[in-house]
Amino acid sequence: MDGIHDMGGMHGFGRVDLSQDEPFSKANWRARMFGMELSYTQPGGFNVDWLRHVMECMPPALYLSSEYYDRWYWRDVGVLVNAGWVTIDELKSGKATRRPAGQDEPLSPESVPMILHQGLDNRRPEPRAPAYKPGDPVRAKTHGSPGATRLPGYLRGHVGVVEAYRGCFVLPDANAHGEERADPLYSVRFSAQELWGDVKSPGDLMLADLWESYLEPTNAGR
Amino acid sequence: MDGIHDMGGMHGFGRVDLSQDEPFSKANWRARMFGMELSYTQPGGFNVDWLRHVMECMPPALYLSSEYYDRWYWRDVGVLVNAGWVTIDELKSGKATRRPAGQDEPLSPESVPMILHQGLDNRRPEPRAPAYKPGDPVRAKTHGSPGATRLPGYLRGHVGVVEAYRGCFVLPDANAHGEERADPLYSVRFSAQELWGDVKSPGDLMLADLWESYLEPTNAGR
Amino acid sequence: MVQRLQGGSLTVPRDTKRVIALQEELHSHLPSDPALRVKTLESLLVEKGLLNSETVDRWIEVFREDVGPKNGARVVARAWTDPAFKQRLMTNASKAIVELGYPQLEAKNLIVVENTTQRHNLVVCTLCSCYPWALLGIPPPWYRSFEYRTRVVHDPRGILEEFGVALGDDVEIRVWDSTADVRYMVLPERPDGTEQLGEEELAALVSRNSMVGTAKVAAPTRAG
Amino acid sequence: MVQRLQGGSLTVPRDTKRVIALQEELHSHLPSDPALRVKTLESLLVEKGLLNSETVDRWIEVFREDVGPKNGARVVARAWTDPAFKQRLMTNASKAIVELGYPQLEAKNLIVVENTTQRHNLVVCTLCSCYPWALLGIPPPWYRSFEYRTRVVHDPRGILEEFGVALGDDVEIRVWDSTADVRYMVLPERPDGTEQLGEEELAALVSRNSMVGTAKVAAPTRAG
Repeated sequence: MDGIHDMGGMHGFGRVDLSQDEPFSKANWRARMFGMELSYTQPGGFNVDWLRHVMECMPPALYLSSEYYDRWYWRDVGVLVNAGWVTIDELKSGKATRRPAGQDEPLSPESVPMILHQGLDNRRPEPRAPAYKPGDPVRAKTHGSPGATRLPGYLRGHVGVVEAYRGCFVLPDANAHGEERADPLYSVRFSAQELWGDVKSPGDLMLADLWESYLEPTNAGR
Repeated sequence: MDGIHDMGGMHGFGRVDLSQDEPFSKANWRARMFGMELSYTQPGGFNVDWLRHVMECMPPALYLSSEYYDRWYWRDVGVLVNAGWVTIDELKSGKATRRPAGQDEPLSPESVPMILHQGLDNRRPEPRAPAYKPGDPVRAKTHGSPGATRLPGYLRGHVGVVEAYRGCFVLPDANAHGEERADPLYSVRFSAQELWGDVKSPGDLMLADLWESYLEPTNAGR
Repeated sequence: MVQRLQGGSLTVPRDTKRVIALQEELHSHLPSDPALRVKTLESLLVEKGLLNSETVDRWIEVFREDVGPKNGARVVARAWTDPAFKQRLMTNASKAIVELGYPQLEAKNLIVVENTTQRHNLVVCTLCSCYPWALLGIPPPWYRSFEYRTRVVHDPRGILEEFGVALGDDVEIRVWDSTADVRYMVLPERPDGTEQLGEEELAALVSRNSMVGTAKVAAPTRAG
Repeated sequence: MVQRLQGGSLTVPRDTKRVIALQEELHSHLPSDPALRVKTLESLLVEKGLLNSETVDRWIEVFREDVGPKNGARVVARAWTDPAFKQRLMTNASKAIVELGYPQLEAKNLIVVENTTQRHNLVVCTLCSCYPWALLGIPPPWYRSFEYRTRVVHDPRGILEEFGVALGDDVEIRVWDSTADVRYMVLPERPDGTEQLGEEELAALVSRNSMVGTAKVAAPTRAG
């Protein structure tokens, strides 16, 4: 999906605001939104690729004009209303009209340290050997997925070199839409010259982690 | 410039609102903004390419959240403040602190019919024969101009076929930044298949008017 | 005309980075209500001797009364009824509309594209809102909408469905993106059952959307 | 953990078009103040049995007190002073940080990239805000900003200048876009004149930005 979130290389943005921090306390809505996202029982189970995609579907003007944790809000209510667990009327009133059936107790405070320490992992056993090796030239595919994808627009159609193989990971393009499929992942290196043409420092390098499904050999017919 | 305005093919926008009209009377700010843009004396002379570019430089969130004629406002005050003819304080107060020197009288109501009938024309005599002819395959260049350009991002790097030669026209990429240069202009035809890959109707055609500087032969080294 | 193009011998800085920073600054300093800002701008420009408010009034009158889709509709009706005119229109549309007395602002380099049973044209400006003012007036809100601008080059059939136009798979679709100085107008198909109608009656059938390609012209419903 | 991943056997529709329409609808119906909306959402989820507010409190405590750039700084200081640890860190960073007792949330597949006099690495997530939480805490506003996300892959030297970092033309720049499950941390250069400092003192010198690549570590200013 070529949404507003896919903004790498886009022009029109000014200087970076270097302010370092923002309020983050139990009474602050930003911190509560952060904590909530890590705590609530998610319909269909926690799926980071779906969560990201639901945020990407925000109206572009809203995406650009909303604060960071407010985008989290729109993502999470999108996830909940889409699944039928919450209604728009409930979000307005704050009054629950019914409870989703058959759910376990929500995550307890006691579980926090374990999740923090173990983390979540989308790495999977290797279903097959990777097709490329470090040093191989590869082209990022021209066309992205119409749904979720993590192939940024600024790399599409461009040729890079495999920097490293990172192991096999769940493919977001499938996983976001409900199908778990593992695919080899590589760090791929592109030159500024290749990506942007006439820039001041054509030798600067941009590296991104790209799944094998996003890549094709450079001799593939175009 | 790969700004927010270059939105052809971008995802995330919903259904088109089919409402046909909006208020357009002498008392309405939208109509006045429209009329003003056609009437005020512009610093450095009227330059449509510069006007467009100044709008493209709006903060992307503002571009997306502003009404149509409000984007005209931001464009025109950008043009005026950039040239030093108007200050931000004056725009706040509405009180002029000084008048730009050496300007003729502003456009009179009597001139309106003539401008309406004659129109403005960026067509120029042909400095040379066009390089391509109808039927020629061409590739839209991968890299756009960092400043003003009318080569849309969704066509970059893609191969099309010259549909028609349209004559020689002032090149926006140069003209916006103060240099008038004429360049042959073509309508170029692209297939949906080429532009988007896996779409429902791969045979649908998209045509755009592209200057010769935006094109290269399909056998050019990539 | 000449007057309008004059801006003195001023050299204006035309730098992208400078204007990006300026636009951000403007936005952070000025009030949010556009009606207020536009009003203030008008009085300021008048005070500075850069604007005559009566000229603004005149443009509004012109676009309310003289210039609008009725111009285009008459051109269409003429093309439907006069084969020689149609040929001139398809060959050199700018010249053909002058012949009928229509103005040329934003139609100086006009191309007319013809819809047939086998081919459907529609027009967009993905980068801004270019449109043949002289023949169709000011573009309607949907034409300038981000929804139309983003989606029509990617999914023209989906857009047409939202406008109530269903096309067979065998109809070729051509989406014209007005990226340069050429302006496009669609010559819609003349509906069946209109053989008896005169030019005036035909013109009354031709909607704005049909000349942009987001509608077909419907045959008249038979009254008593 | 297991509990958190459970959502019952529910089949959730996961369709892009549906969610685009839904997001538009949500936005048009809900109030504009985020603080109010977030508060309402929390009480609603609690009432529905989907959320325990004490868990929210606990996460906030953890990210205020235990998890933050001080973790990363200690890893850096250890790498500077213990060559064998540095080797393990560069080979398998996720394993090396567990060895020091640090958590793994958002650092399960960690790669450490080393800045030298000849090579400068910096990290971004152009698509969202991926960041090695366990070692650096919550990403600072600048890291999540549209300005940084859009510009750093196109003009890294311009961005670095805004952060006060000037690099010679002979220094290779590597911008790592965190597009997948790998998280990146920069191992900054150890400044000259720190040979006498211990691990604790060194860690105190290491700023958050230096571990993302938007700062260098400065040598300590000599106090009396």
